[in-house]
Amino acid sequence: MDGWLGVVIMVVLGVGFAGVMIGLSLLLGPRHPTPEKLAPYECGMPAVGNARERQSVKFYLVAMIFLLFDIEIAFLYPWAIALRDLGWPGFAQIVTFFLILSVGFLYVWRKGVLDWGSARRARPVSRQAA
Amino acid sequence: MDAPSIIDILTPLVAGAAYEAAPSVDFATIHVPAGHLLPTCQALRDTPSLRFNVLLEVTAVDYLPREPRFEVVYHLLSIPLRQRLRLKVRVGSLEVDGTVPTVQSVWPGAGWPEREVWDMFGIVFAGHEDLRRLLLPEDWEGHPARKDYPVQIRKATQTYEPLEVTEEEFKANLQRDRQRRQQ
Amino acid sequence: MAELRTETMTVNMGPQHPSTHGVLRLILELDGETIQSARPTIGYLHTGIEKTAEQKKWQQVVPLVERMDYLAAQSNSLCYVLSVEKLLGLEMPQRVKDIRVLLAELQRLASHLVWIGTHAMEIGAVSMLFYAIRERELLMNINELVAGFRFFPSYFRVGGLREDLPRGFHEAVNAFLDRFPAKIDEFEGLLTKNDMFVRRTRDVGVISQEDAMAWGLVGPIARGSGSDYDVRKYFPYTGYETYDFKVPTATEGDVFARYRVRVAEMRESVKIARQAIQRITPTGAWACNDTRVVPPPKDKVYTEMEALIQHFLIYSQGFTVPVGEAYVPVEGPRGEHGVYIVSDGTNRPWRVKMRPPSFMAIQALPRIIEGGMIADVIAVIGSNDVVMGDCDR
Amino acid sequence: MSTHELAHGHEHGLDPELPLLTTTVERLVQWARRSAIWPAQFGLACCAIEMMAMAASRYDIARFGAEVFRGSPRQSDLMIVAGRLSRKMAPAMRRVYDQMPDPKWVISMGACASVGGVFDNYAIVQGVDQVVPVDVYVPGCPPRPESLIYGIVQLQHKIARSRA
Repeated sequence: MDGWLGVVIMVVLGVGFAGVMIGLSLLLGPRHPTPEKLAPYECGMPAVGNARERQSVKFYLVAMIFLLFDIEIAFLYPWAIALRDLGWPGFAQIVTFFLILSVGFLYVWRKGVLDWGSARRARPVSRQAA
Repeated sequence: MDAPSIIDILTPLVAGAAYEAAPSVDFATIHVPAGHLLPTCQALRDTPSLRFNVLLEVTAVDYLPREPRFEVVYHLLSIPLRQRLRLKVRVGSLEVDGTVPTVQSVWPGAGWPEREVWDMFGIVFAGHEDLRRLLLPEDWEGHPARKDYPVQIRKATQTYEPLEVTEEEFKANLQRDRQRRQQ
Repeated sequence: MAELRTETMTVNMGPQHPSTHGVLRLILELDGETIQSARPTIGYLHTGIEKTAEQKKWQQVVPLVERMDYLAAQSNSLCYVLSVEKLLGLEMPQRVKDIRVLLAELQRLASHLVWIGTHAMEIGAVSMLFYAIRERELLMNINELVAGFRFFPSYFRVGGLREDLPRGFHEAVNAFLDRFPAKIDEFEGLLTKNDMFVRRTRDVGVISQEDAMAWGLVGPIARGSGSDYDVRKYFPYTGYETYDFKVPTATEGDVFARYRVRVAEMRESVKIARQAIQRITPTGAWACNDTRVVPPPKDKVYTEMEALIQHFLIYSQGFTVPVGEAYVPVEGPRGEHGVYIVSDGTNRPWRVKMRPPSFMAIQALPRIIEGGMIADVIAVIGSNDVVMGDCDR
Repeated sequence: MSTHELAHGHEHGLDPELPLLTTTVERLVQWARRSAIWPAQFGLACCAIEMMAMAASRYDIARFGAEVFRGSPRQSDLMIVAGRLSRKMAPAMRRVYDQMPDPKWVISMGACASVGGVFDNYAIVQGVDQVVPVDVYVPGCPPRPESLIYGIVQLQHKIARSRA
């Protein structure tokens, strides 16, 4: 239990600092909610429609793939700490783990999920008349 | 190349057009009848000896007491032949809506300058794709650049707009714009 | 896979936006990040300068015209002054022509510096703004030396200049011209070889030369697509034919080509300015000798009676310009400027119309950005070097 | 927009029921507010270029804590109206002003924003105070960066002596 003091201090400091800042501004800040102020900000224009519009499916796909490979990296941290006593069998396990995931990565790459929007080089030259 | 020689080149190309050279201090200036404006511009751009490939500016001048009151002015530039030309079209105060044809088909760059001339002078260009107000708010009455429009108008500053355009209104606007663009 | 019915998202890049170089509003229809269609709305800075100019006397219109394209104030007043002098039929002494060429070129440098500062900042190189504006401050000092005012010097007047050059003008200009080429190399070092900048600007916002001509974009934009049209070479004015300089062009027509054209233009402007400063004598003729238009020097006004009368007449009644119209084009930093003036023989102009290059650039904007990404809109607006004062007038 | 509505456009008052409000806390709050005023990017015309010059290296506004120019009004407390306000832009400006959180201040930079300047015509609002309540008027066309910094310092004095 001895090493935990540092972590506790860090958490207390972090939460405390954030708490004080937000608390002070909630306490001292004036609050005058008017309908104009609460309207969504549209660069100075009247807001049109609501913000929950249908997003393009590309954004959703990229989010999924990021999540997937991010967790893969997350698995590396505990492995990296325990590298010494895991030795070569540990290394073999992580390599197979990586191979499985890189197959997935290759599939995603070939499927064309990662090329974002129209490939820039193949864009049509601007059309003539309006 | 001065005005008379351009007129000599143009008259055979555009049937029945009565051109008239106007006095000018800088470069050739020609009066063109409104009816023959489009074929003239087509000829000016395409004949190898003229080749005015750039339309620099479309503007208008309001000579109020004089009748015909307005003059629509086109500044043309020919880069290959290094020459300039000013076309002037006389528009009477009664023929303001629709006697001057649009030249968008010859130079696509004429769209906005013509919109601005309508916005400022009220001269309607026949066949213009999208003749709306350009520099002034949509609901502005009157055409400020006319000589009979006061310089300063006493009008309360409109600082309040309805907060939100309803969904249907917006979709209707979008649909209207899309149809107008498809025609 | 069946064709997906995609719903386009409409985004409003409205008048109050950090990177629209002023109050331009763009309604973008997006499919994901690709732009389906763009509809610019302008007029948020419409000032009615042309209507106000019709109420002023000929000499009073100079400050108004300068506030149209506020980044190229000198070249605005230059084309107005040249148009009026052509109507009056005045011929300027050679020294006045050289001073006008010098100050117009320095103004081009100042405008290009603001362009490169804001353009690079919007693409991500924020520190470029501070380097560029620091160099521009030296140019503002020269404006202050000449006319006592940083931004709108109003130093060009109908009939010549406002007064003779001050002491220390030559040293300030030479000091700037000696220091500036090294600064351009520094900017190039930061941007031209910077892979991120090149990746953000190469093949972005491509416009062909025919499109540039069809849409009236004569200027750095057309020169970026291969045309070599430059008003200083094609229709020389105020003695430009006596200077030797090249007109830089590029052929790709994308944002990077326009960037290279403008940076090369800065080097050419330094060359012209260097030739001009050597020709200008510290003191000499600063206006033509037409007494109807040019007021007498101040010291004579205090002593002589006719000078006082002439001074009073010019500044109270103004001078009359013969009936007619004129349009003298000038190569401004954004392309061809020109003030089309119509005179009815009185002491007030009948019509003053400025040919706005930014107006044409924004009209052609949808043609350039459609099909591109939303991040490219920022790069294209920066590369078109749009000034809203010039567009809305 | 009647003048009455304009007058109380934005008070800076704290919650009146606050028991622990002493002059030291109030002075501390005002010191915090005036030392880090974040201007919203509201450049309209020529004054905007002088505003950029003021924010750049020679007339550095960072010495007064106001160099962070926020793009959106949500994160800014000061609106510098830099340039001529046209009638078409007035509603947009009022909306951006409304969407700024309290406490907020307005500097009307330049003659065009303050009184319409050289453009007394149909297109320009003759004075921004018809649209938003203005705290400091900075004269000039365009004002030199030093005079704009002087305007911001005057605003800081105004904040220092205003009731929290």
